[in-house]
Amino acid sequence: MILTHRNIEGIDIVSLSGRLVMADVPQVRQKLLAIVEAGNGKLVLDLKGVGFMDSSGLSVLVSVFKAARAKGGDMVLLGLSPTVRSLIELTRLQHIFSIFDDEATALARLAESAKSAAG
Amino acid sequence: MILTHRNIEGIDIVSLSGRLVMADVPQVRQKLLAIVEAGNGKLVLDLKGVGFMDSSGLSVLVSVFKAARAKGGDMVLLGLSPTVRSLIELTRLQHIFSIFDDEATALARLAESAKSAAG
Amino acid sequence: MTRTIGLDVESRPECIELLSGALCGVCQRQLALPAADISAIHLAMVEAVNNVVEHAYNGESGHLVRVELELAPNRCNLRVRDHGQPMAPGRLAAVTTFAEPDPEDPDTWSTRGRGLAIIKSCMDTVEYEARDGVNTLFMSRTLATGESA
Amino acid sequence: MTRTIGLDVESRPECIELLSGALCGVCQRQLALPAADISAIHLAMVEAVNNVVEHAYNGESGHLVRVELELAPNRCNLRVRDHGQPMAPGRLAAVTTFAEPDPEDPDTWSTRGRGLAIIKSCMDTVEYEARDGVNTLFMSRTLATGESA
Ligand SMILES: Nc1ncnc2c1ncn2[C@@H]1O[C@H](COP(=O)(O)OP(=O)(O)O)[C@@H](O)[C@H]1O
Ligand SMILES: Nc1ncnc2c1ncn2[C@@H]1O[C@H](COP(=O)(O)OP(=O)(O)O)[C@@H](O)[C@H]1O
Repeated sequence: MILTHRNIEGIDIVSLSGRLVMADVPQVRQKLLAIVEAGNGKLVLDLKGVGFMDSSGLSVLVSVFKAARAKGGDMVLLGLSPTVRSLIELTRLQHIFSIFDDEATALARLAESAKSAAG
Repeated sequence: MILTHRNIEGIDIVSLSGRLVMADVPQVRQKLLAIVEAGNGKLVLDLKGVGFMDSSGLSVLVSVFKAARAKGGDMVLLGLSPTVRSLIELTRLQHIFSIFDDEATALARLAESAKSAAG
Repeated sequence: MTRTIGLDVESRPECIELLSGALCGVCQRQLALPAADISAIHLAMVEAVNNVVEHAYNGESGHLVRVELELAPNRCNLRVRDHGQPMAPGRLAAVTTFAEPDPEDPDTWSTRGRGLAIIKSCMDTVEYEARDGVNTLFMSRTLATGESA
Repeated sequence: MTRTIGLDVESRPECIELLSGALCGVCQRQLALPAADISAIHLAMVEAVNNVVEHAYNGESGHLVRVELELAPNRCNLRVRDHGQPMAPGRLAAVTTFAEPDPEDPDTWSTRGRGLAIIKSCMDTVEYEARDGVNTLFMSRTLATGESA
């Protein structure tokens, strides 16, 4: 599991690539929570490179989403592979996760939610 | 293992595709020997579609080669994948098998050997 | 003709990946099953094995996890076996569909409890048996096309 | 860290293909080993298992063939086990390189006897042990790059 991290105007963009499974979960959870902790809780999680995920991977997504919301931010998902998208839809998590196909739209949504929170 | 058979001017052209392994050997050996038996012993064996072969596959090649030679014909090989080629070279069988990259050359060689045998 | 392969690893998260590779390799390379079937069988196996490592063996490494993949022309049967702590009776039967999480209610944002429901949605039949110290989760899926091999 | 997966099938030619799928799936999908290493390990396993089915079990189905794949960072160990007829003592040691077949001499066009020599050329170490009714062919290959996983 490879994790890369950028920050654009206060929004954290993290790309994961590999298989998000139990063996990788402790490390990925810790890194993502540390990024939310250090930043302002606005996170784009780019899963383009994730070809497979199990329920332990979903638990990471929910934990990080909760941490982001608790800070007044949000976590949105980007670039879901068909397999990952169908797992998220099967488990109904599309009701709480915003899902985008392109980064600009995802960034715009998070920037907007920042404004409306500020306004 | 899929086997297709054509005959061009007295030369049999057989294409194999799949994995030539122990499970397929009895059936492939029998079909090839039947073709040599029914024809004049001139055979092009096209292995383009064979991605993997083991020593039981080599034993088929040698058996069919022997049967072809015994009839005054020959068996030549066409379209070896890198894996199959390296198995044949490892086991030194390139010393007895003629190996070609294109069908026209293979056919020409067999037609020629027919003439020289006749002349 | 029905063929079976048994796979076994130690109860460690990193070893589950070996099972994934082996299972997908068999289904894909040797049998050329349709992608939807492979995905479902693969996910069900991973969830079942995760549960063995986490619950039956309480996260302890060094125990045996065994998977049996049985391939019949129109059916794939999967057995996941352990000799750890068995699942509570009735636990599997109590699993229903996924609760809809409510965007307004953080209490519905559950971080766990999806494994068994995922297994049930991937496979047609799911049964559990604890007998003589061996626990077996039996899962079965009908294959539309059968083996192409 | 070293990881091991055990694979077992019945002694039938069609079941050897399941072992191939599993072995290649693990080496390729999960470990991304270089193609040359996968080819060598795969071929050595198939030859060893063919020999078990043909010689140790005399072509009889219904017996157990077990393969253990042990992946260390710079080494792959493969054990193929049976409980059939053991190989004659000294048989493995007697295997040398491939005899050059002579195009002029049909007696050198051998249809068999290449399996053990192929195994020796694919793997760095090959050892055989028959003990307590279990026969084990141990094979080991150094990996240039180690696991990429
Ligand atoms: N193989 C198993 N052995 C023992 N207990 C199990 C097993 N699988 C599931 N369980 C029990 O069933 C519960 C629900 O499992 P599951 O739906 O996979 O969600 P989670 O693993 O996230 O709790 C587990 O918390 C555990 O108590
Ligand atoms: N696993 C085995 N168990 C028993 N005997 C074996 C085994 N492997 C090889 N042998 C013996 O060694 C001989 C040489 O094997 P091999 O080089 O693979 O060629 P082949 O299988 O074509 O004879 C076999 O004919 C058999 O007598």
